[in-house]
Amino acid sequence: MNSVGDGQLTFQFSAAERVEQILSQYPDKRSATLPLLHLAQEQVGYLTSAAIETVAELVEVHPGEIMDTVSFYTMFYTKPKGRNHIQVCQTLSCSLNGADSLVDHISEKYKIAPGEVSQDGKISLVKVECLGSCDTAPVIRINDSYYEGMTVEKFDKIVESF
Amino acid sequence: MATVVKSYEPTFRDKLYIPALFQGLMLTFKHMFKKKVTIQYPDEKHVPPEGYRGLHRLNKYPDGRIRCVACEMCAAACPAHCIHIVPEPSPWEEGKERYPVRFDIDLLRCIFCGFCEMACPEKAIELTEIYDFADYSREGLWIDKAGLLEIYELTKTQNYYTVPNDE
Amino acid sequence: MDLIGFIIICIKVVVVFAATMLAVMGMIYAERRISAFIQHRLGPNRVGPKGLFQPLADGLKFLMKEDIIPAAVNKPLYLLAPAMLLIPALMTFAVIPFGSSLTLFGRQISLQVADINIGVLYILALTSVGVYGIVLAGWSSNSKYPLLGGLRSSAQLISYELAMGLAIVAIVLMTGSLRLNDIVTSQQGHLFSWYVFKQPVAFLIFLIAVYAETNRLPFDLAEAEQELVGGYHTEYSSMKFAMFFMAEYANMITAAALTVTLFFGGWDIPFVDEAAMGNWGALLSGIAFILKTAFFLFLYIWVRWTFPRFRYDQLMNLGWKVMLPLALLNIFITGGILTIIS
Amino acid sequence: MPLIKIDDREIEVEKGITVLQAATAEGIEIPYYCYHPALSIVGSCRMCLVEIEGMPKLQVSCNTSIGELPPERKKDGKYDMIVRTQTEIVKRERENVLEFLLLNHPLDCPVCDQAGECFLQDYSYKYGRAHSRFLEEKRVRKNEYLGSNVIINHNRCIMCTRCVRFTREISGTNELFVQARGDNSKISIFEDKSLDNLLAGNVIDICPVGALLSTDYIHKNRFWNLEEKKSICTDCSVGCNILVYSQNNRIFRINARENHSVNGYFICDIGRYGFHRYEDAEKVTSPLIRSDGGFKPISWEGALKEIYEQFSRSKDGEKHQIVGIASPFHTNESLFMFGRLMDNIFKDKSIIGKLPFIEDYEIHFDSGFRISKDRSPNRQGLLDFCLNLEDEILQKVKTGKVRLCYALDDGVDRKLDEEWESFFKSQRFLVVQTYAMTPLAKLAHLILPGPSPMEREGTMTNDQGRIQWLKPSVSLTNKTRPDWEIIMEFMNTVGKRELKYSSVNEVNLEMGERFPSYRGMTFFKIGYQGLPKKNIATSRPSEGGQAGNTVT
Repeated sequence: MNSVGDGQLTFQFSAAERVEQILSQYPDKRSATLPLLHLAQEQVGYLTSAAIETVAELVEVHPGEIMDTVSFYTMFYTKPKGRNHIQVCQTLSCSLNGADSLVDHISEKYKIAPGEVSQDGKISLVKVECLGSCDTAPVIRINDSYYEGMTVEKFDKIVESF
Repeated sequence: MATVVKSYEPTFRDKLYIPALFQGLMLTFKHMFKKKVTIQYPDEKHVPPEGYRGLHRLNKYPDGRIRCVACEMCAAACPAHCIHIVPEPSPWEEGKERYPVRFDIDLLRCIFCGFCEMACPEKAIELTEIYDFADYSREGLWIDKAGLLEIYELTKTQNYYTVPNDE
Repeated sequence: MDLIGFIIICIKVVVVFAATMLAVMGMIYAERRISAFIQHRLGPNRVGPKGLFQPLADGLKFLMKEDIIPAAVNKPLYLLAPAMLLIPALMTFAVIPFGSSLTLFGRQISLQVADINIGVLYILALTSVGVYGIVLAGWSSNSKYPLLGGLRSSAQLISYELAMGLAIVAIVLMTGSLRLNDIVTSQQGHLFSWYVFKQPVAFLIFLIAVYAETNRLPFDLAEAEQELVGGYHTEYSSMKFAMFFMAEYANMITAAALTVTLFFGGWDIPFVDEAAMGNWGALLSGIAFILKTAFFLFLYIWVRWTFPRFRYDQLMNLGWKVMLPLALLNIFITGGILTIIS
Repeated sequence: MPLIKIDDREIEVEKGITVLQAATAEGIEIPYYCYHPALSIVGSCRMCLVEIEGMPKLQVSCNTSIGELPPERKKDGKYDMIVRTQTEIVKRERENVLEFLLLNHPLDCPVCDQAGECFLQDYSYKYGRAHSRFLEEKRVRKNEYLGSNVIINHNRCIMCTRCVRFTREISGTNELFVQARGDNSKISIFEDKSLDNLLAGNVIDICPVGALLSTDYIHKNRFWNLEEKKSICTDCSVGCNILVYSQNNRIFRINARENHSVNGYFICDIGRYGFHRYEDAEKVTSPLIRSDGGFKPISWEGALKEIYEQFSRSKDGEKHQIVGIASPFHTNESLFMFGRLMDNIFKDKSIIGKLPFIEDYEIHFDSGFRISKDRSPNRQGLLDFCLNLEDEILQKVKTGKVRLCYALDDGVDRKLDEEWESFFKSQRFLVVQTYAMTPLAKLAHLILPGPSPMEREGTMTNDQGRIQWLKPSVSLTNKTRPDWEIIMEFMNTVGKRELKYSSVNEVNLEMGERFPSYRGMTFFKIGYQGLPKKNIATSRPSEGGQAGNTVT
């Protein structure tokens, strides 16, 4: 069973004009699904079921279909993620250059397994497929920034800067 | 009209019959001293040949759970329609989700062909080499699940499947 | 006849009767065991040592069985028939000498119940009466199979009694007496004085006829389980059935004893003068008689489990076309030779 | 009309239909899983791939519609499309598709309830390859409850999404969706919204494999043990067509039967699980007569004798009134006989009424599927055959007269209110024809055992005026008799008639004779799909050659 339940019953887009603008961009309302979902996720950090229902209403499809979409893409989160969301690339070149040891290190440091959020809600860690920077492997992404040519030491240093 | 076919013309000696009689007598006399084939049944037991198909049993897993999943393939394969199964969702969490609450075999109907054994996908039903299960009543030859499991307990050291049990 | 003589006769009767009945039991056991051996089986071996008490168990079982009298039977005759069969079978034994004479307390006791001078006739008469039992059983049962069995039996009797009687006539011619003791005495001496050597054809005819007389295989057409479901005793059960059974065996014992008496020197032991040995001689002669009889009893069983049953027409053919002419011829030749010798 | 060629057959088809539809209509088998005639087309299972001339790759036949080509571009000079379903490449692709579908599918047919009616089994056997080249571990997931009556076994699911489309397009309730993608995808529900709509049971029917299972039927029996009977549902006046599966006179499940004039492909859960009501009911299996506050069994002869004594002789010299209570739960044949009894035999002495109709809320689904407000199956038939029906019978029945009442019971769904209870209690002699100990039966003086709805045979007229065949799915037990036969015995006993109908067909024929709108509606003619009633006004039919000494 999918878990979108979070207790939040209503959702309101804070930037209503942005919603209008996105909707006006497409001839078919359905097409606005992805941008609207991204917008909703930016607002809360993840997609609540209320947000999904709001989007469904806006694009005039069933919430189930929106849920199809949300669960299809890995960039949409239906659970809260940490304030600092760490994505570690584990595709071939990164993997060969020590992405695994990086994951082990982070797991040990924050006592979280890949896919989990630390108890204080600060850190979340996921393993992802290619981040598109294979020449500077291994690569991690913290929130929206890329950090290339990572090593354990380098990671610790970056984290300290937060 | 019957046709008379004379394949052999008896000689004078044959017609006397007396020598032939003696020959016959000598033959039976010789047989009197041959080895006896009688098996003194309750004291001595007959050992059936390999592949003998006798009384059925229901196998269990090492942890004591019944192997049968009540798929009724045996009942479907049975040419004598002697197997009666009542399936139900199994009470245990792990493992097969279905098991028989009742598993009855009418031994009077059974022809011991072994099709049930062949049809069983779980190697749950098996024909043992037990051949002496006579009873005084018809009801007594209606063997139920408890009875079949009991037979397994009696014979669990043996594996009667001709193909080796691969699990 | 004095009192002691009467008592002695009574004792002899009891002894002979008891011995016959015992022999019947023994025969039942022997029949089952020997037939089993011939068929590679063990036979009865669980009641008593080696299964020796099996006949007792059988008898007990017969006693326990429900005594069924079918509604359609002619009751008096139906009840009489088994006795009619059994009693003559036992009576025949009265005239058969089973040993030379004992001398006890100065009294000569011949080992024979009744030494009558027409012993041979007596035997022929009684065996014929026995057949009435079978015919009556078959008729009074008021049922198809028993009736057929009874009819076959009477037909068989007529066919074979003739041959048997004529075979004995040859012996009687040679002995010149109908008394069985005389016949035995005339065979004393050396081995070849036995009539089996002097009258081999008569012996053969007699032996075959005797098988037919006692309704034993290969001449048990009156019973013929396969065709007649047991023949004349189909409708009988319990002890009445057992009486037929006993009668059959008693008949066999009598017939065997008779064969021994007529052709094998009776109680005679070749080359031994029993009279000279006194009581020991009598004892030995008794044992010799029993052994000889036992051999013929064994032969009965042996033959039964060797040969198949005759067909009815074969039986008639053999009786009328072979045995009877042969017996007549034998009498002519015997008579001729005796005339020439004397 | 386009002319196409499938394999070696030339077929002329409607423009716009799909290749799969054309082939199926022609009897050419193309295997499919995700296609369902009532649902939208997704073409996701890839099982229906066929070779179409002029197209470089194999095409999904369920989603390829047939158009008309201009004359100069026609294939072979005359065909608009040439389809091949049996070529080597098609066969090979079917094998491959099946191998993919079976990658994660467990080999648990022995415990699967679908076994025997499973398309995966059938097609694997027919089109599949014997061995899988998949060496890895199969993905294993736990069973989940989708709703109170539906379990999903994720391992068996082949992601045809029939069920998802069903909830979107037919029930409109949208509980189901496909979660995640690829290997991780599965049918899922929102946590707060379980699959509990009134059509939920249909997803079990339409699932081509054993993934969606009914809690009601799971692990109860094997498909091949069951006897299939075509009948109609009697839980509301729509009269959905159903298939009843039973073994040894016990019903195990009910599935929908296709009938485009009535229910399409689906039935509601009320009808699907409704049969359990009759299992739980306290059955009446023999005529019962009131004695010492309870009931004791009596023979049929005894019961009829009692009826004769009560109904044909007036005690105390009073004029008596006979009240007939008809029931919209009975078949047309029984109601016809009942109407005849009341109108022609008791004549003016009788008054015929009914209990208030059982009404619930009407349910409409966007797809057109409906559950009628009228929860009695044969209101139309009741109105057709009981012409003098008094709506306000409680008021009409005058007090003080000797009253004899013969009531056909509505069955286990009927609850009596106080007013009606006192009405029945005031009857001098109450005969109730029923199959269970209902509140009404408990008031009776004499109970006649009739068949339960699953045992009844006859025709029913639904609220659209369509006459359909109600077929018994289990046979009568013990001393119960068909309803029409009991009423016939009643007529013979009380009315001194000599009616000798030996089967319900004969009653049906007689009914057609007397009621023109039902003329010719024999079982043979209406078949399994039913026929609309003829629109002829009904006038009162009279009984020919009445016996004069009926009621004294």
